[in-house]
Amino acid sequence: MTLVSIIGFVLIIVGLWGMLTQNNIIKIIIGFSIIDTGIHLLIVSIGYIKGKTAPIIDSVLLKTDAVNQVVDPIPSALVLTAIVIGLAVTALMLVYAVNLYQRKQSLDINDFEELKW
Amino acid sequence: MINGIIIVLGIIMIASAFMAIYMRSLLSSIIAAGVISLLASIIYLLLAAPDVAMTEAAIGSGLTTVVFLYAFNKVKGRGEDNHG
Amino acid sequence: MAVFGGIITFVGSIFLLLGALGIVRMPDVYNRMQAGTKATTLGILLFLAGIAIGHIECMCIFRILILILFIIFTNPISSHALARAAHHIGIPLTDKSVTDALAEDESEKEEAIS
Amino acid sequence: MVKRFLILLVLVFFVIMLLPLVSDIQPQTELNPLAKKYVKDGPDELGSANLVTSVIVTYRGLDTLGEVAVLFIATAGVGFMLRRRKGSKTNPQKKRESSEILQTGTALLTPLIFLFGIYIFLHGHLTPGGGFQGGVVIASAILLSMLSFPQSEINHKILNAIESLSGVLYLVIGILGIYLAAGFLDNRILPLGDFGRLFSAGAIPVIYSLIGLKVGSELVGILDSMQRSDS
Repeated sequence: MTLVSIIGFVLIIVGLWGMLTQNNIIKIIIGFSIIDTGIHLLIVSIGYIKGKTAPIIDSVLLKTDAVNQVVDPIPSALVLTAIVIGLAVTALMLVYAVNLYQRKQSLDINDFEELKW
Repeated sequence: MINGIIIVLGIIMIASAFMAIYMRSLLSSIIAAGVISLLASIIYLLLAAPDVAMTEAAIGSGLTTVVFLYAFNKVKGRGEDNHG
Repeated sequence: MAVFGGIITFVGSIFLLLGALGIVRMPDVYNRMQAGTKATTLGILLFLAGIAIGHIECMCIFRILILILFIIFTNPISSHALARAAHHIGIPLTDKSVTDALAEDESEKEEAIS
Repeated sequence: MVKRFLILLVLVFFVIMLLPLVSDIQPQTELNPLAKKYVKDGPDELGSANLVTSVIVTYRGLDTLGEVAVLFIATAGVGFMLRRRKGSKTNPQKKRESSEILQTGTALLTPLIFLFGIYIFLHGHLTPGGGFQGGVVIASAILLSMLSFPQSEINHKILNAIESLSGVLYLVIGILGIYLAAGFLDNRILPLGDFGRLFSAGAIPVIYSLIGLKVGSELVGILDSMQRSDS
């Protein structure tokens, strides 16, 4: 258990708590984006190796000795694409929230009770 | 040294996560959610992932906040109080 | 050379500290914004110049010049836009202020139109 | 009260489920075998100095294709939900004119930020950055000019043309890889060149520029459809 993974874990829990307790739809989406950031921190912390540098081979870092000096590039690549997708999905959710607001003039999740049993 | 910086950043991030959930004003919680992303980009830089740090700084704290603000602008109080 | 650069960097960081102090200390939004912008612009410029002088062997002086140029462009413009928006939504000035030139200017413009 | 209790129960279950996964993350001292292979063979095989780029564009190129597809579908969803109703007027409320300082500054800064975005995605195989970051920087340049000139309109035909053309070219280069090189999205259809130069690493700069244009135009599309308010 590393330091950054603890931060990511706490952010996931806090975001989930916010999503479940809040009533405002935009607050729920904010909770979702907090969970997003927490998961990204968790994934990046898996690839980190203490005391090594970024996986970019320049004049300081030689090609032959790179294996002993760089961190894992795969989690960076995964998180890079996940962040861009996160923006698009957040925008889509916000557009749905705006549409719901235009139907009922309200953002409270308890006002949308068509499917409530 | 790096551990100390990460601890301080983590405490601020968790505090702003609680602020983002429990602030009365919706605008303040949007700004607090942007702060979380900005601090996360510093942590990525400390974890030797500069590509991810660039993306998070540009998207997480820039464009996501702008998209939230556009949506907030469309739903904000028309007559009644919707700031809660 | 390294000592000289270090001194300039230290002066820059003092300006940054004073700017942060001004944000806490000043009475209203506009004063705080002015402290935050003026002091931090000078502070960052001195900080970057100190780094360029202290590490003169790394050939990064041109990049730092470009950075300085960008900060000179963007920092005052963003602060101006923020202050104008704050004035537009009606955040009041502090009691001790004497004139409100932007409000006078806008009312003059409206009179000219009507 | 019952709701609070249920929420707490859900959270406790979630923590119990997630905690073993998180506590398994130990501070590592060595790369795992897959990453070791990528780091050892990547620079000689693909000629890219930034290993993250070689993982995104070539080794995991199919994932990136799927990601671009998800981005396209999300953009299409935003555009569909916010489409302009027939007969509704465009921009009924009058917006406040921005000040002269802001307009001059925007006119100075927008080309520079644009140039910076193009620099980022052209140098994606040498320095940190790449198509996604460059596209985001271009989108923020257009956002700046959208905010300071609120009356202006974006030409949707050019935007759609850039977006679909770069998507099609990306796929065509990917399929060319099957015939001329080892597999789908292989970058060795062009000569690898000298290591560390701008024109090196085969097709990686071309592919990343196409991804940058596509991501940039899609994000501009999202921002533009969120800005136009017809309600």
